[in-house]
Amino acid sequence: MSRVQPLAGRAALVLLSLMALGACEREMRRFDTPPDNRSRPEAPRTSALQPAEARSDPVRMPAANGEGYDENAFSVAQGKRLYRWYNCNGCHAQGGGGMGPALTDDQWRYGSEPAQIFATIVQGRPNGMPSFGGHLSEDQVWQLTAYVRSMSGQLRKDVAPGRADSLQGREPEVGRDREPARPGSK
Amino acid sequence: MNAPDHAPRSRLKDGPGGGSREAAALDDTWRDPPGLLGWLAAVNHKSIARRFIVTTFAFFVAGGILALIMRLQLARPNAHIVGPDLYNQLFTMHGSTMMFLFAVPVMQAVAVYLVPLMLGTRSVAFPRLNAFAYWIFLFGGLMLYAAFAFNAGPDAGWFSYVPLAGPDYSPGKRVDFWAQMITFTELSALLEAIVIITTVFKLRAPGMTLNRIPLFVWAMMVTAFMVLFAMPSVMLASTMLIMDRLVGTHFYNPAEGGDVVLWQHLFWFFGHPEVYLIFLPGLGFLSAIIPTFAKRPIYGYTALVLALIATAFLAFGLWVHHMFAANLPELGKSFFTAASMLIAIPSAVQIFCWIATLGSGRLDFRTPLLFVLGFFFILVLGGMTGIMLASVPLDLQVHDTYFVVAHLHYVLIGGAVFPLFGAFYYWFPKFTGRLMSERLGRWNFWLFFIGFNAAFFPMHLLGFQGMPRRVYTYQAGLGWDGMNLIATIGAFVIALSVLLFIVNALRSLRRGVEAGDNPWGAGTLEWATASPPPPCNFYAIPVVHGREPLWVQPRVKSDGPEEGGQPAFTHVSGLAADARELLATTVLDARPDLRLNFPDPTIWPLVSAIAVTVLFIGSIFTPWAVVWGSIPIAIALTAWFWPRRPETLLHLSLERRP
Amino acid sequence: MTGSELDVSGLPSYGFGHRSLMWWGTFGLIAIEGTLFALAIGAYLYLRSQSDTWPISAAPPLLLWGSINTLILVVSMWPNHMTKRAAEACDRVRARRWLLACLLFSLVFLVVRGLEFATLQTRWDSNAYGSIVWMLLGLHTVHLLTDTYDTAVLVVLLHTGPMEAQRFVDVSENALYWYFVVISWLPIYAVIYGVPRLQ
Amino acid sequence: MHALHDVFAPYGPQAGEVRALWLLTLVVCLIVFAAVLAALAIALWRAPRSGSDARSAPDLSGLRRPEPGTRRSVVAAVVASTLLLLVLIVASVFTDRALARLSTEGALRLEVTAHQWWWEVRYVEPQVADNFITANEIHVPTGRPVIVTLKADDVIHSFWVPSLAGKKDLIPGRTSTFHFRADHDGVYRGQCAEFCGFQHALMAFFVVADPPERYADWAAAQRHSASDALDEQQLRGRSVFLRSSCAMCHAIDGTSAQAVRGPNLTHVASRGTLAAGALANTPEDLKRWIADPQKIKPGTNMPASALSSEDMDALVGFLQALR
Repeated sequence: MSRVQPLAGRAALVLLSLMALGACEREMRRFDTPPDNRSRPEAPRTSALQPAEARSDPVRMPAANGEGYDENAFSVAQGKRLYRWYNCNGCHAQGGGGMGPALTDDQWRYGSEPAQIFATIVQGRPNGMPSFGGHLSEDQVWQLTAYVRSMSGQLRKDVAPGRADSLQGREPEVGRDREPARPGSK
Repeated sequence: MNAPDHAPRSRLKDGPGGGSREAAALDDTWRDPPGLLGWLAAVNHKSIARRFIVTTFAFFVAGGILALIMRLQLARPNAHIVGPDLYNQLFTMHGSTMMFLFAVPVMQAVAVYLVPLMLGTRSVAFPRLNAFAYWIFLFGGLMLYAAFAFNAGPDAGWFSYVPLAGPDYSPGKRVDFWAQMITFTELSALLEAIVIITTVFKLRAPGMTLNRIPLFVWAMMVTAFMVLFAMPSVMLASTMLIMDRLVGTHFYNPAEGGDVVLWQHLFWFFGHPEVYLIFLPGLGFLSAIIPTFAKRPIYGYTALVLALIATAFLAFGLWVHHMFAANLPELGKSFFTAASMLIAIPSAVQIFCWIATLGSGRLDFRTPLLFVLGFFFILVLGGMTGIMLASVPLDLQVHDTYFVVAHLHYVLIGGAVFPLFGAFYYWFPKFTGRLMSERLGRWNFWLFFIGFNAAFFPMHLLGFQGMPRRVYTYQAGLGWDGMNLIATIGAFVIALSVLLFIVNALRSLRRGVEAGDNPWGAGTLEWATASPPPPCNFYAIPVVHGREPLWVQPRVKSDGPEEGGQPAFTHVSGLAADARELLATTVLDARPDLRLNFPDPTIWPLVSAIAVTVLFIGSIFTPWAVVWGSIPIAIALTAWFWPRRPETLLHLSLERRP
Repeated sequence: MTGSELDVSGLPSYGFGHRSLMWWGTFGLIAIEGTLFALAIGAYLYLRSQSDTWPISAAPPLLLWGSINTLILVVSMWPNHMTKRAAEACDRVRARRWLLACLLFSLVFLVVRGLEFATLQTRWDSNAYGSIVWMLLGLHTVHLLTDTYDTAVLVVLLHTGPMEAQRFVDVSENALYWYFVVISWLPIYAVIYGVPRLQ
Repeated sequence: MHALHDVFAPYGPQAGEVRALWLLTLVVCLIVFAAVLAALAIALWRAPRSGSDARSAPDLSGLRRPEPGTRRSVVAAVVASTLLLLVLIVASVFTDRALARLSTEGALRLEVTAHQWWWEVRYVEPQVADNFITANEIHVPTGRPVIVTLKADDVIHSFWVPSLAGKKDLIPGRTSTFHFRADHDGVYRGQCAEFCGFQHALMAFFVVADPPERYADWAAAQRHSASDALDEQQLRGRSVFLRSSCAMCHAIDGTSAQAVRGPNLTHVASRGTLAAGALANTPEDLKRWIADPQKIKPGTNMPASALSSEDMDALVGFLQALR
């Protein structure tokens, strides 16, 4: 008994600090934009389409797997805003798909890992997905990536965004159940 | 029904005063059980109220510290002590703390201590509910500060306007914690309101007719009624908010037929009465302190009571004056202008009555009276700026500027905090048995008074010069630097004076002068018993013959029945001394009506509060918590309600049908 | 202690109606919940006034189950009334019987309430109209659930004991609260089912 | 940029009316305040002192005989304050009327949309072709009424120019209108007055009141799209703009940059300030702003751009050419 109590106390303490870390991770407002890392593998653009004026230079692939974005509610919310601002809706609708493939289902042609989604955004994909490399800061791409993953319930429930102040397509991201991601073909 | 024979017969009856065998029995009966478990199971209104007061005061200090950090940031232009993210959390926490965790609950806490003493009874009605309300309040406040510590402190303002506080613009859980804190604190406040109302209506000493109720009790009763009708509004609003955020409802989503101004209507329908929930108890304190130090009964008792009631009614008719800048129909606005200005009249009536009382009395300048005089200066000034804000054109210029910050602090600190500090000095001897130091008290008062005006008067001018509220910084060269610096200095002077108060309280607790039953020579019943009062408050329930029972001598019996139909009895006898038995009287003229059995201390209110806390916090993370979380609550409440056999037998032995 | 005593040992130890503390507690609850319902209805009408079409992209809720439910509620006032009378006569047996009847009524009611939700023809997350309708119906259902549970506990208590007269006061105040649950439903019913049909 | 922002230095009829009402209210309130304190002082001075002896008996005479003198003065005081309040109510309502009645003959029409944390200004002319868009700086001709249609893009903001008129909220899902008039030329500072998030503090705008002819010249210039007369450096700057993240949010008429998420930069060089009044419009500040906006306005939606110093110079040169 006398041995149990301190143990229990320590356990509670550990649990609490874990909660704290989780909460801080989730709630942090990341303002300072991390500079784009210049020493990363380059890759060709796989789409001719580009916003505004086209660039000819190759795009830079992600060094890591976008740590820290999937767990941060603010980044995901920013991603959701950019998704609207940069008119991803135009093709993907509210994730339901249209000209472009749906993002709310479990079918990922180019992979559902953050790094893979990052590549899709910067390189572009054949048949319509523009190449945003160089037109977006790396930070913004990661935010978009995190949001895109939330659309198919890949993120923690306490991070995924709630309903938007706009016409609603389907239930808010926070209400979506995770669908096992497997490469499908559409 | 008749008592079974094996029921223990209760023999000891109260009546004989202190020192007697019955008195000792009463102490044992009403004392909280010993040990930690006993402490957690306590239901005595004085123990609960003491914890409640200390807790709310701790929140007051916490909120004050947050304010100091804000003032540091604003002392100079373009300061970088805190960034916008933290600053927004700071002012949101400051506002929420002061409004929800300090101002309203502290008044109820003091009432829970004093009302039974002033009414001459031994407990509040529903003592277990009272304990439950305290625990709920404590857990709600702790949750909010835990969230703040984990960087999940709310950051959308204490008023949480949507859409800024909505799911689209406040990601994460910050605002959810705020909304649940509302649920906690308002639940607590509503329960306390029920406790106070029932106590006042049913547990008054014989002879305390409605027109003999002490004015502080009147103020608290009016406040309690306002709580009943004001708080549901904000609970509804915050529930809608959290549902918008968590389950995707569209109450506040214009794109789906919702409306963001709906929030403002619901919030201010609560939010404006809220101001008077804070203000009316302050007036009650004054009406208790002034007669004592003027050595005469208050002037215009009836007028004061009617003024309280009038204020309560008008308070529900002017919420829109917080929304003049949101485009609303013009015609309505002038109505709300009129209502907002007319509410000044009841306040004026009270102020003039108090001045009359002071003018025709014999004054005794002690610290409590000093704080009362401070009230006159600050509150009246705040009232004047309030009248300016009630006028639509003026409001449209100064609305949401530092002018409003100045105004609301003049009203709330002048109208509530100064009287509250006066009340602390006034009743501290009753709470603890010792007087507070007068010398420190005067220092405390003057530092507070000067610091306050230094901190908040310049804000009026800042508002005129175009400085908006809720800004985390301001640019140099706008002409705001100097006055902001003064305000910051003033804020620290206030902090110093509050520190002095704490020192004074702690020192007096040990080394203060022994107070005795009635150190001020006051007239109300709480001074009729020992300081601090025994667990049962009164060894013999007094019989009341006037508004200041300790000042009026009962007439001799030969005069026959006097007003209120009470013959000149001095005290009550015949209540069980070895059971928690209380006298209930009739609602209007307080004739003895029933002998009621009161519940024993129990741990279940605490357990229920924990269960409720689990549900509330759980529901921030998953809606299903509402389902599985309700099961432990049901169990706990049932265990709370379920009668124990020995208790029942005791009650049966005392039972007597109407 | 000197002075003349007012001996109260002869007073009754319980009383019904506003003589009891329970009545005042219940009265407070009713005031709170009543305000809540009124404000929710106010919010409903406010949202309606802000919208060009009402109900928003949905047909009005079907009348069948809601009306049946209203009927059940109104009828349930009768066993409720009998319970109150039995309780105030301190008649344990009859109180027990009638309270059981009340419990059955509220259970039936809850089942039908389930069907009622299914016939609202809108979801809480489809638009503001759906949200407020679900809110109104949900609020009232919560009160039903609590009072049903309360009744169930009392039924058990009346069977098992320990009993004292105070428990009859509890039963009678529980009945009072049920009256409130019934009465408050009528305006809510009118709003949920009537207002969408107004033109 | 130096600008006026004082409720009581009015430069337009609205603020003027309010100032008059304010003076009346102030006088009345001061009188009442002084009277109350005087009454209190007299009361305290007249009343005898009782030593702090708890046992000194209270004076209960008030319970037995009425106190006609006291009663009279209290009633008089209440009546007086009621009358004064009525005066103020009437004055306030009349001022409100007067403000509502101000003529809007031949008014200039604007549409202001508030964003987190900047102001989009659209000039709505009789001919649609004459409409043009600018940001954070509103030019108006002196002496001519201005009707502003207020909208919000994200959260609630509030439009306030202390020296010219009171404030009005911009509310998502609603439009409201608001009118003012600047009688003297000058620059008047305005600021968002409703808490709207991280950068509520640095969400200023300016109303520049010019004589009609100078205003006409300005408007004419604003209607042109960006000129192509650019030197080598500036051309490079333009392509930096169009090929980087700038063009994702900003529009420059006459180029392929047509995004509407940030301020329209067609004539950015003609404005007095940058970032909604947070910075002066100088090349140095512009560089600081582009390089790391979060340093200047933490939380702003503009991302940092990591440009080579050559690209940065070229870009700033190009933006400075957009007059």
